[in-house]
Amino acid sequence: MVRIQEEKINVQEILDSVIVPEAGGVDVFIGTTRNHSQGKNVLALSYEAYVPMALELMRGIEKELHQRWNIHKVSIVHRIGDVPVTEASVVIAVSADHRAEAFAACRYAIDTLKKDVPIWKKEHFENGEIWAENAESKFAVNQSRIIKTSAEEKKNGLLD
Amino acid sequence: MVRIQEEKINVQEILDSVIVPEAGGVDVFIGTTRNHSQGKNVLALSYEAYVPMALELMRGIEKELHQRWNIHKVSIVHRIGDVPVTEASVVIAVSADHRAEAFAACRYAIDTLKKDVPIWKKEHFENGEIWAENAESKFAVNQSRIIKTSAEEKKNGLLD
Amino acid sequence: MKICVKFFASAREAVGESDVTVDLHENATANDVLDFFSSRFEAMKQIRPYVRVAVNQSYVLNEHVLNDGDEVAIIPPVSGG
Amino acid sequence: MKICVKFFASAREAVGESDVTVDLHENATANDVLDFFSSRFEAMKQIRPYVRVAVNQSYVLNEHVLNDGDEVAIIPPVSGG
Repeated sequence: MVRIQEEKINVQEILDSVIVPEAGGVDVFIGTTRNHSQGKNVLALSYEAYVPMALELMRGIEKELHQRWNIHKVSIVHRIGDVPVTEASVVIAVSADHRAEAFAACRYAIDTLKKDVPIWKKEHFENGEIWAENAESKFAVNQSRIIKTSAEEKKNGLLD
Repeated sequence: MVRIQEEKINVQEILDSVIVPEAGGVDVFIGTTRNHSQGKNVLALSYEAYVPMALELMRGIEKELHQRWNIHKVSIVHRIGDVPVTEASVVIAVSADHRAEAFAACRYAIDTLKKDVPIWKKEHFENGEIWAENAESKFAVNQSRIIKTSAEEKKNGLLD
Repeated sequence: MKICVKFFASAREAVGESDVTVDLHENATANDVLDFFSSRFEAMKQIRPYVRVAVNQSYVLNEHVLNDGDEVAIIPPVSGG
Repeated sequence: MKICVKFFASAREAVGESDVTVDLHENATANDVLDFFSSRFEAMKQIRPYVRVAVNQSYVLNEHVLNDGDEVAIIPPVSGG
């Protein structure tokens, strides 16, 4: 199950969506909003998403998890709009026969989500606000810039 | 928080027990009872524990997690008595600033629990019942037997 | 050809709009869209090295050639999770 | 000396009791407790190679020397989780 919602995330519901009688374990990652960022107090947080593309990429992560690991079910739910401190912004649950696969797949899912899925968090401080940027995402931009550079060099006959 | 209980485990309650405003992520492992074991249908499952020792070892795991990883809070809850298929027998939750530490600590906790904590599961099949044995636990017995053998050899003057 | 461009987060604030339809020459690329807005908005020029471009909801390289009716999105570094 | 021995899971079923108090000689070890019950219960003899012994709720080696009033537990391979 893949979903983007404005409502508070119900973890039990997401857990129920991945538990099957054949599975022996579920790993769940819950991202919660923190009260500090870069040494400053965060007063409020809000998320926005490019919803259709974000859902498409989340479905892609779900599919990739099934291809790479022997798992039963995957759910990825992200909240948008205002998310109070301590509440969940994202919940990812993976059920599997063997816990090693549940842990590995869940970890891969959150890593990939943070790198690629078009969702943005705005942090509101006492003296202003800022769009947060995941380190993973900035790295991804650099990667595509490297690819671009090679492509340009190829076009310019520098590589073949 | 460390607890052994007969009641159904409320995952949200355990999650609430580890979420702090400073934490950015929580990893939760949920062990659920499976409807099959060694190729046979499991009709029912029940757990028993050596409760005071189990709680002592669970508190030990909690302490070890704090020593080894930079984490905020740990909760380990195990259910005993009858646990219907698909319901949680164990829930372990770890909150941390960085998800890598939450994942690693949570994984270590469930691995250690399955190896050492004196809790037993009886599986009821159509034609009988059996005390399950975690592979990790059998390996631990072998380890202590090896230690014992060295100690005996030392006592017997074979080693020094 | 008509290209619908969507802006998110810091990119939306840079141009002051969520959706803008631009008229571009045939064979225009994602790069041309970035040029178009960077030349008009200083804030867009500043974040340009850090944005990725998606066409019809897939990431593309900046050399990607656009087609009439494409939905182009300007994606600043994401911060979901 | 009096030693209270607790049995769990397959060990409990092997001896048919949860708690048994035995009278052992001074300096008796965990091993002596295992000997005592293995010689009386065939099922206990069979699982003996796989059990661990805890004294006052800590695992010990079989050579561990017991003291009067110790709580000894016979721990078959665990299956929690």
